[in-house]
Amino acid sequence: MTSSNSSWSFVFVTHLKRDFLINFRSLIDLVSIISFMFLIIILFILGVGPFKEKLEIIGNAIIWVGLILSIIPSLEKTLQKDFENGWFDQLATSSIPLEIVLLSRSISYWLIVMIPFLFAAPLFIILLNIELKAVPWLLLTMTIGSLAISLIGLNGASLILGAKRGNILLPILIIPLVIPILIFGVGVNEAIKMEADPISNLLLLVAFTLIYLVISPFISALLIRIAIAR
Amino acid sequence: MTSSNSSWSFVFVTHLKRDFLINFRSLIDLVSIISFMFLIIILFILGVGPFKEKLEIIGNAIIWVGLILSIIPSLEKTLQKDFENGWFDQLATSSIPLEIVLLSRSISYWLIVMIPFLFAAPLFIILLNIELKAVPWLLLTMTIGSLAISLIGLNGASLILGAKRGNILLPILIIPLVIPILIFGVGVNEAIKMEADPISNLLLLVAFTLIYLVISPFISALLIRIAIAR
Amino acid sequence: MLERHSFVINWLANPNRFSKLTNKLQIPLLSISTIMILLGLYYGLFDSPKDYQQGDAVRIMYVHVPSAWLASFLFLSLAISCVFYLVWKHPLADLISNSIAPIGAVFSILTLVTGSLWGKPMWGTWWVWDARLTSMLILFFFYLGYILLSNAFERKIDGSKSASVLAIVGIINLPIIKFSVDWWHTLHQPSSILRMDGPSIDKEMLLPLTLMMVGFSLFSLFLIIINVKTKLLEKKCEALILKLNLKEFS
Amino acid sequence: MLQLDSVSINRGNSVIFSNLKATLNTPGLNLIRGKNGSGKTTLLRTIAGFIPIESGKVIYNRKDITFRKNEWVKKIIYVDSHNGLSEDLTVFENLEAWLNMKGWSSSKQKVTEALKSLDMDKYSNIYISKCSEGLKKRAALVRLYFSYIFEVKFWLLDEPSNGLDQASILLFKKMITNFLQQNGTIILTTHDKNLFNEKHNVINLDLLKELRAK
Amino acid sequence: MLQLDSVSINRGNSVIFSNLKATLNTPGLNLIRGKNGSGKTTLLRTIAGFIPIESGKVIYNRKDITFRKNEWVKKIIYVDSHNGLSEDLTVFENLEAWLNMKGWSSSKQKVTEALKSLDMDKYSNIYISKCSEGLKKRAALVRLYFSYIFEVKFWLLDEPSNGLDQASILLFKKMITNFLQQNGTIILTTHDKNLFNEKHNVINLDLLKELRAK
Ligand code: HEM
Ligand SMILES: Nc1ncnc2c1ncn2[C@@H]1O[C@H](COP(=O)(O)OP(=O)(O)OP(=O)(O)O)[C@@H](O)[C@H]1O
Ligand SMILES: Nc1ncnc2c1ncn2[C@@H]1O[C@H](COP(=O)(O)OP(=O)(O)OP(=O)(O)O)[C@@H](O)[C@H]1O
Ligand SMILES: [Mg+2]
Ligand SMILES: [Mg+2]
Repeated sequence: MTSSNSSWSFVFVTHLKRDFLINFRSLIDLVSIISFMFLIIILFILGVGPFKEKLEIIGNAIIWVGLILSIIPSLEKTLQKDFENGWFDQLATSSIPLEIVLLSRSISYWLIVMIPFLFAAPLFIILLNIELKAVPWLLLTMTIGSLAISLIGLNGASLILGAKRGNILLPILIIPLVIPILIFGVGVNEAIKMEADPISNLLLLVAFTLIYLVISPFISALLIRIAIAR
Repeated sequence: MTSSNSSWSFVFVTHLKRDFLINFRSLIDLVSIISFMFLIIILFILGVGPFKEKLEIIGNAIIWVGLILSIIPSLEKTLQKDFENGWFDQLATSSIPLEIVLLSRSISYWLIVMIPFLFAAPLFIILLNIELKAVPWLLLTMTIGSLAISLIGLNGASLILGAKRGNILLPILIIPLVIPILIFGVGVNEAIKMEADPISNLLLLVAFTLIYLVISPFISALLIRIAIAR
Repeated sequence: MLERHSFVINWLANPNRFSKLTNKLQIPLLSISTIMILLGLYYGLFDSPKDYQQGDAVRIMYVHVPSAWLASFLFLSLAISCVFYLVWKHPLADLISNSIAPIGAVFSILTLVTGSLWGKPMWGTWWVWDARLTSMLILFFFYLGYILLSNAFERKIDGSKSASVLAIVGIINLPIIKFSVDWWHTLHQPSSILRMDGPSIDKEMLLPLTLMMVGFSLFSLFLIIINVKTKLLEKKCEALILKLNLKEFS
Repeated sequence: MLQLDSVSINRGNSVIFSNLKATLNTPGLNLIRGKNGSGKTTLLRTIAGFIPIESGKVIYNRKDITFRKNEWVKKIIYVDSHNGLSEDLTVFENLEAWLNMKGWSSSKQKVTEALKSLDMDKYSNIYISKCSEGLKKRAALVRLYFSYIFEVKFWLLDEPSNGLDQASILLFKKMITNFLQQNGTIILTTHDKNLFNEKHNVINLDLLKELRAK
Repeated sequence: MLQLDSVSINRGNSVIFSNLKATLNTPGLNLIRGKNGSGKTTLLRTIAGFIPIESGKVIYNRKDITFRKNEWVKKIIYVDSHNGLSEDLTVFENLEAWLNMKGWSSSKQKVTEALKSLDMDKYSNIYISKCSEGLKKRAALVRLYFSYIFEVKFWLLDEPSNGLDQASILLFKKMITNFLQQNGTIILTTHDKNLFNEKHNVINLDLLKELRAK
């Protein structure tokens, strides 16, 4: 009937579940998230002018920037909300490491953005005239890169918890950290386009992501403890 | 000592004052806002790849998209905050039209972004290799366009007040409205670059901005009344 | 080893001892660094050869290179001092980081500006989006982020902690600045001084460059010390105010 | 006289009340009672004109208030659990912003006097984000002071005493007595049975609903 | 026995209290009293381990709690005015998420039973964003039910009765009596003097500060 189960994996999964319930309750949510990225991309295309040669130049970049801009703000928002409504106080009365909780938070955000993205990929590919041979590489790098972006976004969002006008500060803190991911990610895709060797960039992308995967939850947990102590 | 003064201009100015107090209390805020736009632009440039020819193609578009993405989220945030903390309830007990209040809110956001932008303009011009003769036009169109963007942002932000997961809905609602501004704005700047005639685009930009200036506060006021009624 | 380190730190961390030591260092630091910078400027501007390619423009180097070097080095020091703050929680470490940050930020601006000024005659443009230039710009934003974040909280300690974390994470930018010229083919000059196989630069250029580098370093050390001392005094004032509050309170 | 004439209100898909009939004392003290979720806050917001009425009307001086909203809102001050204070402004700045929003302007001295009325003058320069719960509530209630100066006739207060300490409750009750003496009308909700010993009119939503059910 | 041994706490530049000495009854009911801004919430958060202690220590069973935080937090349930409920989840989902977060799992039936303890079972599928203030508070307090099942020893409650209607207050007081019978320790703040007639220990921050001043 009732049991006390504080295994980390249990906690991990239940937090994932909560995040999904909050953000992903219906098909509408799925559609909304796709549309968000979609519209950022359209904004660019229209800004640049819808010419094929131009799109070829900027296609990869647009997808990446769209990805960054659709993960980070929403991640920030949930963290801020859970901070204000006292959920983090409750977390602090749990004997389960906050690190696990935060890892689960970034993973859930990664999935929340990536699942719709994978659905929408065919559309992007058509809109941006991406060659078929580049598609698997695009999906691969975006999947890896978006994990890193979620992890960095988590750090940034926890840096500004409780700060005065933190929302203005956030981009200044996050973008410098995201830049390597962007450069290596786009690097792989451009290499494919130019028929060059993408491996070195890919390895760097993976390396950065792994580093963040290890350190980011610790950093965020530290920062959230500081925020609760205010 | 005390007086009851409900002239619209008085109300307009005092609301402007409140917004500035909240968002613009120190030089730090100014620096943050400049850096914000700056970093969004850097993100794009690095994504596209740092080649002069490419930058020439996308320079104008990048500045415009950066402007849009730096006005709308912060506008959304303040509206959301004032909704949650009950300030809009208080506004509803004022005999001054909500329309005036909202007009003042969008004007203050316009100023809050434009003042830093004008300071930072020389930097953008260097970073993006914009020709000198194009600079006055750029400043002109951005000043006009950003007013329109603030007004549209206001509509979008009030549309989602109190809506479940409104933050995801927002772009879907706003971007279609922003697109004309983007197209005409970039149109003017591109015309200057091509040594073509920018006037028709400029007129359209002005016309759209004026239309929004007239209708946007009414729409937002309506939407906020609906939100309060929930 | 670790114990000895923490011993040294503890010894220095005493504010009074710190004041005494730095009072002695202050004047020599200022005078030596001024002399070195003046000498360096003289040699650099008047008594060194033109570059066979760059002409007189090469003289910007004597400001540009030391600034660039210091901007990076100071960030490293900042991060290290932040580690000390987070691990040993000593307030002096925080004061030191706070003092380093604005100086480092100024040096990174100086690098960017002198680089741009140099770029116009050499590359025909103020700015290119090359890896080294960009990573220097990003370094500036790390400094800026540190400064803004550490002042973004109602309570100074909260800001210090958050900002320290940022500075430590920001270290990943340093190797990118350093090695960007080797990793990517860029417009920017590859290293010619700090190289495995020794400097590959004219001796007559090396002298003023060295003078400027050492001069700049000592001068920033001087600035940091002054800064820390001011902040110590500010803290004393705050403590006094706190005491007054306490009295009022009771 | 303020009258609720067969007022029905829906929120979302649920009927909060239908055909509610009640008369409020004007001037006078009116307490709205009822269990959690019975619709006290909803009723208050309806009277304030925030929530549209599904059917029926609220009548003041023989006229339906919904048609003279602008005149009506001028006469009321509304304070609920949300307070309407910006975290990024100080207590003083918040009060000033609120005054201006109402179309009123007042000297700094008067504002300080108002703050004194709830013993908040010493917190005047503190940011709301640094105030304790009770201090926030007091910063919101200080607004009531200005009804003595400008022509406010109605106070609509949603559980105003929540979070106030004993001393502040006394000060607050003094404000209420004063306002009643000046022919003000107070409509407030509270769960505290012992709060008022003044003569007051009770509107018990639970009872009204039960009556209707019979 | 839980002891505050010369505890000092600063927030920002202001001293909230210095050298606070007090002993709490364990098991037993402890009320923290004091005027607005006196530091009741701060003290509660300190005991919960959220706010670092400037100097002094909190001692439980002869050991400083700050050094055994993990063990300590397992034993407590903390509820303050923020409730810790997500607006986008239903009452039931919120409770379940909280349980899982604590590392506990429970059958749906048990959760419903818990909801019943504060008469919240009929609201179980309502989103928090649609709950009235009192219902939110009740949804937060329902957590206390689980201290009977899992090994919770301490309740830290910040003005728990705010917003509760009379019936819920009775239910809540029943929960308190039960918990006390099971050797639980309750530390709570309230401005309501008449709330408890059980034997309780009062920590009056105003008095303690006055004493120190003398
Ligand atoms: C805004 C533009 C520029 C930036 C941000 C910049 C940045 C840097 C940095 C960070 C370093 C230090 C490298 C290290 O620590 O090893 C450096 C060194 C140097 N820079 Fe620049 N630079 C810029 C423009 C230029 C230009 C236009 C030139 C000349 C054509 C130039 C020539 C050099 C030289 C010769 C060195 C010394 C390299 C060495 O010997 O190690 N820089 N620069
Ligand atoms: N985040 C903060 N930073 C600085 N000071 C704070 C902060 N939060 C509260 N304070 C101050 O600390 C003091 C104690 O606050 P606390 O919330 O503990 O009071 P309280 O006794 O719970 O009051 P109330 O009865 O109003 O709830 C107050 O003077 C308040 O202004
Ligand atoms: N935004 C909303 N949408 C739909 N229903 C709502 C909304 N807000 C409240 N309700 C429902 O309306 C009913 C009345 O809510 P109201 O807030 O008026 O109660 P109340 O009497 O003030 O209760 P309390 O004593 O808890 O403050 C409740 O059942 C609540 O669930
Ligand atoms: Mg209510
Ligand atoms: Mg409190």
